[in-house]
Amino acid sequence: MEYFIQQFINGITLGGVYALIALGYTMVYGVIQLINFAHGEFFAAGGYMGVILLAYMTGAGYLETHPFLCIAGAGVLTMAYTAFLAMGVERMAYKPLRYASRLSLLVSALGMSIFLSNGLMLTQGVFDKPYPSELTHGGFEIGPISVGYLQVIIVGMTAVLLVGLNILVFKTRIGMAMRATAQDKIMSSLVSISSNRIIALTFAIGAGLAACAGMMTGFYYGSVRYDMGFVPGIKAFAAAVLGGIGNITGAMLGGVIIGMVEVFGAAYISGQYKDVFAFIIMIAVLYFKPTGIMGENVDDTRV
Amino acid sequence: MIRECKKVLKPFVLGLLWLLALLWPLLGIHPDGTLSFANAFQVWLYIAAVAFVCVFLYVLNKSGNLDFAARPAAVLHGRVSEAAGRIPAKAWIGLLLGFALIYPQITGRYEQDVAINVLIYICLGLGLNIVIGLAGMLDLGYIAFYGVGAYSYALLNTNFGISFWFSLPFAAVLAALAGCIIGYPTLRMRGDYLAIVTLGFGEIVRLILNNWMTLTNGPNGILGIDPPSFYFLSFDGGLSFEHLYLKKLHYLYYIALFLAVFTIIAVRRLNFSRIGRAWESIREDETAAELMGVNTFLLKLLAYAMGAVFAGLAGAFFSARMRFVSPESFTFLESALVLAMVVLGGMASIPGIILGVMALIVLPEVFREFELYRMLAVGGAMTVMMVFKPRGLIPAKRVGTRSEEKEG
Amino acid sequence: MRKQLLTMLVLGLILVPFAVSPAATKTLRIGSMSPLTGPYAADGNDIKNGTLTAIEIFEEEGGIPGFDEIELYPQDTACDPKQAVAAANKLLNLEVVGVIGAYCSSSTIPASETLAEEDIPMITPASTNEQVTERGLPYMFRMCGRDDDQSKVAVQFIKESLNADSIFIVDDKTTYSQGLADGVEKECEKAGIEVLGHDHVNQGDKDFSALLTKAKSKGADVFYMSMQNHATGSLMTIQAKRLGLDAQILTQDANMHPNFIKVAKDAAEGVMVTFGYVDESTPEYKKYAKKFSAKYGEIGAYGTYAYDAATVLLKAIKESGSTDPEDIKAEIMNMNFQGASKMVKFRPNGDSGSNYIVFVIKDGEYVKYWDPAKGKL
Amino acid sequence: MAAPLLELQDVHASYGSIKALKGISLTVYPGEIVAMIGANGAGKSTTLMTICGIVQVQKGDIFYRGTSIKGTPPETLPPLGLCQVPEGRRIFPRLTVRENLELGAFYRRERTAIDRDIDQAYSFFPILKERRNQQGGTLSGGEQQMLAIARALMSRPKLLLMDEPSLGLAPKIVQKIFDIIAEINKEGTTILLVEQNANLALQTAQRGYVLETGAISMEDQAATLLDNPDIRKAYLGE
Repeated sequence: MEYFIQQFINGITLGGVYALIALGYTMVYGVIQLINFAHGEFFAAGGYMGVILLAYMTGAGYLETHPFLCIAGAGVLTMAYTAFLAMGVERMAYKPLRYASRLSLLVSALGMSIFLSNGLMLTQGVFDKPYPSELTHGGFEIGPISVGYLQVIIVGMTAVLLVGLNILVFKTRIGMAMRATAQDKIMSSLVSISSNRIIALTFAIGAGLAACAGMMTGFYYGSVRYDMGFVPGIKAFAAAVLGGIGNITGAMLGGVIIGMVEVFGAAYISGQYKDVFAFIIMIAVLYFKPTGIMGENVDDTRV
Repeated sequence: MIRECKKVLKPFVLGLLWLLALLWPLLGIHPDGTLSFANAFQVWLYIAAVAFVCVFLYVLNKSGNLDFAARPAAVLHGRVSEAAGRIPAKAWIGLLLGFALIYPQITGRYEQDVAINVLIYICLGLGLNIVIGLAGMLDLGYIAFYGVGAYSYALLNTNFGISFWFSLPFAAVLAALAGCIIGYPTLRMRGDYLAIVTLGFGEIVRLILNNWMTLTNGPNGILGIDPPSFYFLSFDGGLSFEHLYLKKLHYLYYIALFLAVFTIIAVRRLNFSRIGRAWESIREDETAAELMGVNTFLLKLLAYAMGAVFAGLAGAFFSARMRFVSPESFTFLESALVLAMVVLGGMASIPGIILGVMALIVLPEVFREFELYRMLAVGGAMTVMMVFKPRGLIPAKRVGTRSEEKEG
Repeated sequence: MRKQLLTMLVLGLILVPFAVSPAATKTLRIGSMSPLTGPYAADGNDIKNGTLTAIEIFEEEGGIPGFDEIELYPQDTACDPKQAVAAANKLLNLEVVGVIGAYCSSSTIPASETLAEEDIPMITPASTNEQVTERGLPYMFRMCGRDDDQSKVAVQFIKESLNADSIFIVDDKTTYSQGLADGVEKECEKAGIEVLGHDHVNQGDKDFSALLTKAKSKGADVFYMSMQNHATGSLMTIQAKRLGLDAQILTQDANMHPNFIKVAKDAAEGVMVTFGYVDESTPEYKKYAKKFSAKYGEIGAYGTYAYDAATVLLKAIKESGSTDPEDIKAEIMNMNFQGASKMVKFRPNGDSGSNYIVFVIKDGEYVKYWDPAKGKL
Repeated sequence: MAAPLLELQDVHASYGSIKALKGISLTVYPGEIVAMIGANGAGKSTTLMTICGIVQVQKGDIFYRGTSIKGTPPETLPPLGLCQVPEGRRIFPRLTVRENLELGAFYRRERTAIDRDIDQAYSFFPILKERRNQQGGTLSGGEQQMLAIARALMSRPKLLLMDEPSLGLAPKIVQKIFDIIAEINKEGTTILLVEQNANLALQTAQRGYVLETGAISMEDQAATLLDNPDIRKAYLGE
């Protein structure tokens, strides 16, 4: 039983990480129906920017004197940086293809993904970089079960962001414009919504979330690497689709399910096949519900 | 000229400033608590200079200041294509084939190796084209069929000693079977749901290859696969068959050439057949196709199976050439690469795909000298080519708007 | 259609100038193959830099008679068999006389088959899979140890020094890491150590909590970690410590890397590593280390072996005065000298033996701990 | 006559390689309803999309209130009082009726005025008030058309471009929609109406243009056009 609970905690943390990335994925998808392969790279760029800033602060001696202020500052700067990066990528690589075939867009995104991860490698080197994780590595124990503060923070953060994003999308003017842009770009421009701006904004928010996830995983796992974005990117994509792509709550649910399946697959069956279980569950769900768990039955021509 | 300058200048300057803002933190913030500027500026200046030359040429061209060079070039181009037009297409194909046939005689090992890669990927690209270009289904796990083909021959050969030529049909059939298995549950899905499911299947196949130790020897791969062989009639010491293994690279080149030509002819035939038209109708509008009496279920399955057949053939050849297979050759990146070739070249256009394959195989080899910058350049080139030629290098003539893209 | 054909023809012709006609200069060309891009780029660059260091030192000491300069052609394999074969073919085209590499066993094996067609000697500084030298290739040599040697030492250590009864094994599913892990499992069974589990993770995984929780619940005495890459190793160590896994962590040579400690920090304390013994007090090592770190910074796990491999090749060419593979081989077989990593002496199959010992990480340093011949140090 | 509100001068536009507009010139004066009739594919909808900046002008110019709006992005036009009810209504299907209305006033910031306008729209179209929390996609065709008109009115337009408001609606509802159009016009909004139902359109409008394969073939008072035997034959089915 303890074993089960411990694994459950592991699963929900991993699921939280996937969900954090998937949230950004699904937002971008929701607005322009693009499988943004570069999203994993935004995640990695966020992780790197975090480590660069924190290392600088450590070197300059600020981190010792004001640890939490520094972490918060680094977080804000990292998210801003990554949002800026995403907006640039969108402007350069995706905007010219707004009315082109979706496959062209997909290849452009793939190109960007390769470009960005290699750019990170060239500028930051091939070695993994350590996070100053001493600050956040504490935890507490409930009986035989140990829980890390960071696990709590990751799960809490995911929940808070889920609520926040839902409010943003469903309760605000900007969110309404986002949904309108997602449904009909021409009509939304006829009601004076600048779809280019909304799309840029969505990319910025999505990348900000990815950067946040990148820093969290940096703290949680202790290091970042230039190619860290690829596998979580694919998993997050799977999570987003599993939950019904374009749906924020669905992305969260999908992330948690994939995380859980992986952890329990590894815990009770075999570690080497855990990704297989995750994908099989995903395929099975999609087979019975082809639009994902929370997906709406959108009309055929638009899927 | 001034007007063009103004129009271009603002985004250009903004873009460069943006780049600087993104680049500097990566190069200028150091873990010892210091900041530096020189390094980032230097890199940035290089990029800015190159970008400036490109933009300058663009502006010149736009404003007509390059006419003195562009006009004769256009005339020349016109004359050449006119002259080329006078020679019938068959002659061109003959010429091309002739060149392909003498290619190993005039080149070294390395060029032949690259050419073999090109030919293998032509098979893969054209096979994937059946699924994506003709039937209009996005497949991100295509490389799995390649893996099935490769492992089929590897296992048949190492376990039962079956020769390459006898294994080919087995590899094709097994790959087609895998195509049906993957195709079946995905038939109800469309668009991006299909994409992730095929991606998932691709990963599953790779992970199984990597983990099923008793069958595939896992990550160690399978060693000691026989290269393709021929039986020759031999007369010394009475009539007997001589078994000759084709280890030399240029023999392998010819086999690859044969496979590629076979694939090109087959795909071309399919493209203009009844089935090809039915696939196109599914691509353009699945619901309408169904209403017109097209059996979309069977045809979509057939598209997967046919696409898989060519990948299976290519895979069998791949393992025969390498004499070694391991799961590392069948990763998602490989699927993405084949997809990029198809889209880059121009979906549903055979010459386009061939050109796309050449671009993506030859480019990294050209950049091989630059080592670290190689993949950076390849990634950048993919995006740039898409931005400037979104329909591919040689777009197909028969492609209409796909139903899923009508919205824009 | 015709215009397109024309374009294709032009593109096809572009391929032709690839033919690099080797000029008749007095340059000694040697090649190196290692993953310069991709997840193993760190070790791959280490190999390239080690080889370059050897060439520099050789040239400073007078070079090779008959050649004005020695040029290295480093090729990227990306740890991908296909690219490795392409790289091998490219090196053949460049008419190199010998090749240092590759890193991943899965690249070395097919690349060596290609090189063998033209009888080019190949010395691997890092591929430890048994098959590398067990295929009867005449010009295949190995500078590092073999997986089966390492696993024997590891198990001997577990039994004799740690006095452990049970073990939990993890590998990350590569030719190398799984081969080694399987070897350890086999040796353990022979030695009567109970194997409580042997699990695998996949390349690119970052979260090992499920597996580590499982390992913890089994309560093994030793947690054996066999990783292709020290990045995975350090992540797993951090998570193991955080989860409160109190088994002794024992791992292998890939985790013998400064960055392992840099990333894992406190969690790395007490981790034990089997690694080929490099006597850092020899003048040969010092000479190499000074040169290497001056130019390329920190010395990684395979730089030293690459240095020795290149030295062996160059020495063989110099002393035999020939670039004929048969002469080079004869010279290599005769060698017996102190290299930077170890005493260099080759066996008939191309192996050069190994001297694995156990290190422990103490105060952020790798400290020698145990030698199979001498016991605790 | 007063200065024209909208003026198209020899406008050319194309979709890809297909030339859709081959030199359209038309004028709309403040306060009137102008009808544009023509067969399927004559370029009526393209004209409206070109005015709104969705389709790019290749040659010629468009003036709105005396200034050129050629090449301005579409989203800058509603604040100027130029608004369109597009063909097929283009209701946001997964937004509620109220949200659709709010989007109509997207560029406006004053909350209270918007709420007042929404209430006004509800009193104008009581059915929308009943359905206010339903998703747009669940409404019937007529209700969607009303929503589309109400949404356009939310931006307080000076010039309203209407594309096929009768398309796919039952005759009874069509009549109702045209009554509404007349009423909107009476309250001071100028309307450029594109219609296939030439009879109704010309009855409602003051002036009319006839479009044939991308060019204006006839232009006159609506009543005159209605009496023209050629028109009657070609567009009124007589």
